[in-house]
Amino acid sequence: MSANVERAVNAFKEQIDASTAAFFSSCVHCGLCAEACLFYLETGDPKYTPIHKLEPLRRVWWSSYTLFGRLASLIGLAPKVTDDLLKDWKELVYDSCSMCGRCSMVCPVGNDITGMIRKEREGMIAAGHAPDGLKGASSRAIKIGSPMGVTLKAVKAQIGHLEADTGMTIPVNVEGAEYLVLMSSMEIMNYPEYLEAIARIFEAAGASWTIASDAFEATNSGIQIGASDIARELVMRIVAAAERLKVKTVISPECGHAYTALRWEGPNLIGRPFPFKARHILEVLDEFRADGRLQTEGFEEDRLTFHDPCQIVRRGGVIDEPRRLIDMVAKDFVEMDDNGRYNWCCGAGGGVSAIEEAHDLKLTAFLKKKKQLDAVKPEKLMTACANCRIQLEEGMEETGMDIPVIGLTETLAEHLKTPETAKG
Amino acid sequence: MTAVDFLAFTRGPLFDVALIIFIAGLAIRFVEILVLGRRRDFSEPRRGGFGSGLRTMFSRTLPETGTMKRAPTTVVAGWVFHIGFLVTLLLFVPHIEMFQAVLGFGWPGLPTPIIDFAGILAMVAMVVVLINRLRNPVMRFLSGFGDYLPWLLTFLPLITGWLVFHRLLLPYPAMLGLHILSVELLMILFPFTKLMHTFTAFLARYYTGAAFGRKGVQS
Amino acid sequence: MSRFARPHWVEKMSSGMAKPLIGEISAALDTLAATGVAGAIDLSGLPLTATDRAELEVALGSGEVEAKVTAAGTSEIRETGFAGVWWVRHFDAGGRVLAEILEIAFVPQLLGAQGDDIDAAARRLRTELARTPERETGRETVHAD
Amino acid sequence: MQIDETTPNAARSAASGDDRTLGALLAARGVSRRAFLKYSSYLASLLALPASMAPAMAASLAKAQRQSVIWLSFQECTGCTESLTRSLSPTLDDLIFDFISLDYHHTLQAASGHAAEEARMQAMEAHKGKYIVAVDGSVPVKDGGIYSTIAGMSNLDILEETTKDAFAVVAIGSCAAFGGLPLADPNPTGAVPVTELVTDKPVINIPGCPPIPEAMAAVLAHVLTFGILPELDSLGRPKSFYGESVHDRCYRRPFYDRGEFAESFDDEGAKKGWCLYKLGCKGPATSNACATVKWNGGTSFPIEAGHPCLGCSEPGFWDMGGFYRALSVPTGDVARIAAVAAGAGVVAGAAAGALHRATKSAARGKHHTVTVEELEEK
Repeated sequence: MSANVERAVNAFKEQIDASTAAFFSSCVHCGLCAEACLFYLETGDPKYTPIHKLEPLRRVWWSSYTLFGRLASLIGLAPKVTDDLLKDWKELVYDSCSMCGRCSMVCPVGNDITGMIRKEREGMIAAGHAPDGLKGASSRAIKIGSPMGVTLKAVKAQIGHLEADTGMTIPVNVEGAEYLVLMSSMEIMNYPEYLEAIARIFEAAGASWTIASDAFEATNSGIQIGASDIARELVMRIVAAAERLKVKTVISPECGHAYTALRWEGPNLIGRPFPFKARHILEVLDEFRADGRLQTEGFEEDRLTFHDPCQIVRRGGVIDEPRRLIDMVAKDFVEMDDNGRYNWCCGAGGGVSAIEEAHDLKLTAFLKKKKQLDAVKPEKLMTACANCRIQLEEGMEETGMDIPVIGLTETLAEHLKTPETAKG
Repeated sequence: MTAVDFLAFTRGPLFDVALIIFIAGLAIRFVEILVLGRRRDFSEPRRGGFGSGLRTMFSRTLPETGTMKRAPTTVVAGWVFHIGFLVTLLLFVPHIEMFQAVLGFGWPGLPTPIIDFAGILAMVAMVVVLINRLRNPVMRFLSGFGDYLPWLLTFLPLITGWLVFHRLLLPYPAMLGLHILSVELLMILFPFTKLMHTFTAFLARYYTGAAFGRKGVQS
Repeated sequence: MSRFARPHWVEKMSSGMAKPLIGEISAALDTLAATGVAGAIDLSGLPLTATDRAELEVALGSGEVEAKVTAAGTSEIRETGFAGVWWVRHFDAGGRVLAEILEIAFVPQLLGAQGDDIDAAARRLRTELARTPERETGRETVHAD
Repeated sequence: MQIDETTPNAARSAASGDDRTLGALLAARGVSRRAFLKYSSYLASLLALPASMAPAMAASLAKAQRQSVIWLSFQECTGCTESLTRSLSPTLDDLIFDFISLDYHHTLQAASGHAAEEARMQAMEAHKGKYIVAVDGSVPVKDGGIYSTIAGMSNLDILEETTKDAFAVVAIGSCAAFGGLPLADPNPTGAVPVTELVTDKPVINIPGCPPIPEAMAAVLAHVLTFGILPELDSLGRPKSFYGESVHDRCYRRPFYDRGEFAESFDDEGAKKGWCLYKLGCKGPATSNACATVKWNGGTSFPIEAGHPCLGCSEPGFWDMGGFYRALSVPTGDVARIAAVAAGAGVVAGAAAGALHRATKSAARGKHHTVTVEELEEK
């Protein structure tokens, strides 16, 4: 066994727990997970069947964590994990899985297949069998502070532009602020309107907030590549900043996996509960709405639909909040056929967008979303994840569609009641 | 060995052996899963996972509508098989007598024509399931010995049971002996095959239901 | 009347067996008419319900001959509405049906005197004639032979 | 050939070379040919022969000679003989004894001691190759067969000697056919059924405890009429009597199908005549004609009297796990076995689990931190 394989097997052994064992014990090869996977549905290739992507992990479970498997491996009957196997599975584990969790929702025996993919990636990366794109992103995240290489300098430049344009002050490193606002690299680079929207809404709501100069980045490449060691370091930066600035709530931005990384994995990565709340921006905005601190005027006249970002909705639990917020600003809102917890992924989540080799595959996977869009024919497509947004735009461009994609937070900011009208 | 000797053997010593392997095997596999444990979850839950877990243990029995549309054969045949099989297994009076002997308690049964019908449904569904497995690209791709063996192990008790009930092919004692033998084969191999899902699926559903539930997602 | 004792509600059901039976009788009757070869159908071996039996009786009707044979219990012989079709019931001394047979014949076997019985009778009669007037029982007479 | 007052009728007629036909003999007994024909109809019906064969059967029987039968009683209770001598309805009950010349039967014959054994030897000599040996009771073979002897001869030796020149052997009752009670666990006498000992002659089994008398009569009539044995099943039983299960012909069968069962001997279900399956009825696994021919001149049969079928005409019925245990219920002490297996399984599972946990801890101990530096290298 090569050192790589040994590390992979060791990582698999660390990851497998009672739930993994129950899942593998229960699979009957019914194939229904394939019917929930857009990579299979759009390619028709059975190798993309979700449960099949877990073969390496399954082998370690069987030979190490079942009595009968242990006995079988003693006499050499248990199939082994090899370096070739891991190499072959790289595409299945990374390129063709956006960790959207739809398979986990439909599996009749209740297997959380996506959760197991997350575990399997720990072993894949331990053996080095991860896509270069994700390795690079992780490296930049650790060394520069952002997977896209966005530096503090770039953030400051954006803040400067914003302050100059709007006359507002963007709080940075303000101790005692209620909210610590995080951003994703994409928002800093491609969608500066997010930060402006936050500034305006929070001002209108009278909420104190701040950005941390040493923890502005919300994304977590460690989660995507499956390296808890890296993910922990990245989460720790946010936790350290939040604790230093004594904020009550840390807000994850319009980004899918960042929310999972912070809210659901974060405390477990650092091994203790957070002393602050971790919330998604939509949750905070919905609280503002409920408290009457978020008031809007006017409506989007266009026929509008909402693309649910998987990590926020299905795997995050923020399902009703976006809909209540959309109702504030949209008159002609139409749901796509499968929505909410049963939505279809854009095709580029879970790190797929950062994998160059997966470029064609993710655009094929987008066809699922295209069919959904073709069915409701919206004039505008709203979402709440920068990564989804880029994939949707790229996918539509490739397939000759022309539907503007907008973010929910910025749309709310556009319809924000001006202070004058709010008072009146 | 006469048919009656054979029947006495299958009702006697062989059943004892099969029962030991079945029960001990089940216990081993169940306990070794539970003992493996899970790490404490430090994340702040949106709501308790326990109730959601319990709910998912049952809710996953019904398919999501999209799955039903995309894979109707798998869903419907699977459903019909499970219902037919469980009715036959659990509500046929002679079977209940057997359960009573092992468990110490019984329950009311159904008239035999209903059991007969349920058994036929289960068998027809099993044939459909098998054809589906051979034709569906995903299922064919996933399937191996570990999938076809349990099919056979499940089908044999159904067909032999039906033949006993209708007194076909062989005299009653011989056929009943074969039926019991086929059940014993099923029991003996049960803990070593995917047939374990009969019990672990509820554990799996609980874990997933609880994990989704604490995030606020009903699964 | 059947050997197959069942709850009364089963007896109330028709199994539809009467119809094929009548077909069988019809074929046997054709054979009898064409070749003179007699046939018989053993009803006691068939699981007829009371309703089946009633259907059969209604379908066959009754004919001109009714006879009672007293030999080892009684036997009841009735011609049905179809000449040549005889309904024969053998009872034991206790009145239980031993056998129930539909005979398709010119004369039912049991009705005709049997050759050996005739021989014995002839011998007995001769002896009677040759003897003194005292009458004795048949059995003893034969023994004396 | 000595004939004295102690020689039984049958033996006397055999010894005296009575070669009258059955027809003549019956006529002498005042049985008319009509009665004989009627009896044949009944036998034909019992044997499931075509009804049209009855006259031919009667004619054939009438011409036949009485069949010499040597009846050997071994490890038995005489219940079979009792059953046979109570056979049929009053006017027909003697007929079976008129069919045969019972040349030896140590319970029924008047002769005893040497005279009795003499009769057996005479019949064997006179009807060499033609006589039928009827056996009731099983044969003990353990310890040289000392557990049952007659006139100083072991059953085994008598059987061997008597069957040597027989035409066929009829094993009457479950003891002779399958070993019966003597063979039941722990079988202290090493009892074996006749079929295991007689391999060079045809053996007909007429099992039951006791067997249905009509079966015996009908089988003999078949042999006399056709000169051959009736069709037998795989256990050597005449198919006409043992072709169907008691359950198939049981009047309580509809209750079984409707799922209506007596739960105890005195509950409402028992009073209503519901199915006795749960009370251990072996009807479904028992091939016999009880439900159709019935007993005591067609009066009733055990299930009709409210008792489950014991399966007495099947091999090993004593050792089928209890008369009152339902057929589908395993015969072992399954509740205890299950409890012990569960306990052992939990312990083994916990041990395996502990092993798995140790493996997992070891894996955690060997955790090799993933760093970006190494990612850049790989």
